[in-house]
Amino acid sequence: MVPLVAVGSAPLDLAALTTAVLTGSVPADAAAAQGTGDGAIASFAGLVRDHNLGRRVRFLEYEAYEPLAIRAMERIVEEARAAWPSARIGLHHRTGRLEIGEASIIIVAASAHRGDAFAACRYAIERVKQIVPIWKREHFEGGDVWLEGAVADPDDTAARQKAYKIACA
Amino acid sequence: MVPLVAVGSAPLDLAALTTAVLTGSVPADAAAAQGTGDGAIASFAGLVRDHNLGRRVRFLEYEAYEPLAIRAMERIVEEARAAWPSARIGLHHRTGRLEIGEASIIIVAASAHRGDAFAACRYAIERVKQIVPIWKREHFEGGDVWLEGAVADPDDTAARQKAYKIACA
Amino acid sequence: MRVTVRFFARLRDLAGTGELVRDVAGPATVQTVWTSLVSEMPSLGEYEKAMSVAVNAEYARMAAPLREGDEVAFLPPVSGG
Amino acid sequence: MRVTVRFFARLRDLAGTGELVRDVAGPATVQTVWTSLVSEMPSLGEYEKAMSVAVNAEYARMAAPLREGDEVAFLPPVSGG
Repeated sequence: MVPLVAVGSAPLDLAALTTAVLTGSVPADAAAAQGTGDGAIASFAGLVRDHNLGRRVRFLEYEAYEPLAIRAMERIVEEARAAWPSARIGLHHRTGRLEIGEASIIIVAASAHRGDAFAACRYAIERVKQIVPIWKREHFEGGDVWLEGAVADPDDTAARQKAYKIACA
Repeated sequence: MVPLVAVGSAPLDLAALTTAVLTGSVPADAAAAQGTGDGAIASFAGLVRDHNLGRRVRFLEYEAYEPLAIRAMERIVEEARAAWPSARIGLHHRTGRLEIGEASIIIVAASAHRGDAFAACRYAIERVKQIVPIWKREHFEGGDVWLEGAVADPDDTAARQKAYKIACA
Repeated sequence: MRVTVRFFARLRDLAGTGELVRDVAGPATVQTVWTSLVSEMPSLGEYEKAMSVAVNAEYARMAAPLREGDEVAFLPPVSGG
Repeated sequence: MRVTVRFFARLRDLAGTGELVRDVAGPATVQTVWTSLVSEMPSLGEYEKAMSVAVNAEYARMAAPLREGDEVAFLPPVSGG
């Protein structure tokens, strides 16, 4: 079975993750949760762009602290379930060298209604950027640089509220 | 080539629509717009649920006034492009008999950044429900009924503003 | 002049057909055709306040003038998505 | 006691390695280890105000106590997605 949360170097597969979210990733869940009450799926994919901050990007390299990244992503799944009980999400993040146009992350949210699906999906990507220990090194024409965003702190309630507000706005 | 806007009875294909949005549906566009500046794809799929308003749904039947539906969907593509110039969307709606769990509509929005992609995607589904001449007949246990939502009026600026506010909130 | 009339969804059920042809005296508007249809099939009348209309597959108003060969469509509230 | 230290992304580049082992006198905290590492590799110091730490692959604070065999990770600001 495809897991709901994964970090690895294989290309990402949105259709497979969607099936996992709709049917439940654990075989025992599948009978109970056929996903037939789901009326909406919202998905997100992050792609490698060919430019950033005026630089021409050649490719990106993603590095993860995998066991902690998995835990942080599982935490995001639980946070989303608490905020939108009818929604279920799955997220996969890729590592290693990614070429222009390839997906670095995919997120799928399923729910009875579209409002919760969109909100849970948006919340998840905002939280990934806040607390998941993954880094990208940008290889551009002329050099390379590690990009740095948020200082990860899962207990920072202000950051969590910010993600929630963006998702629900 | 897969068109950006379509109405028909064939099962919907999110991967194919995504490729069309990323590469441009017209061959002449493909060279100009390789989609390599896109950093985000937001997608939506509407699925047939097994229940509605307390009724056990057996299946749905969608009917469209196809030429006007295509025009209304093309109008939505243009409205989204005007509101989020960096975003491009595609939408396909299915007609005929749909079983539980099947997708009735798919929408894909691509943009440089995720905010615009999410907003354009959400805007499109809200507008579909406002102005696209498509109807669903719900076949439930014990009968069937035509569902009716909005009185379609593309010139209703209040409705359009409402969709925009939901998308940007 | 002769116009084609199209009904969708529940309006189609009420009319008993999705398409019919009517001869109307010109000058006529969408309203002219609708009024004539309601007098013929009174059950359609409930949609007058909650209906959209189209002429030749473009949204139009009840006051829109019609020409020979036009297709006039009467649309209940939509429920796509 | 012996702990494993892990560095990621630019901290790994600055340290010149992703992993090293250090013996520290107990009782020790994450801060103890970090202070020792910065005295050894001063360039790491710039991250003190903008860094997360983890012990045994769980987020932790600088004041977290360490035990024999723990894995301590120093994490620059994240940039996934």
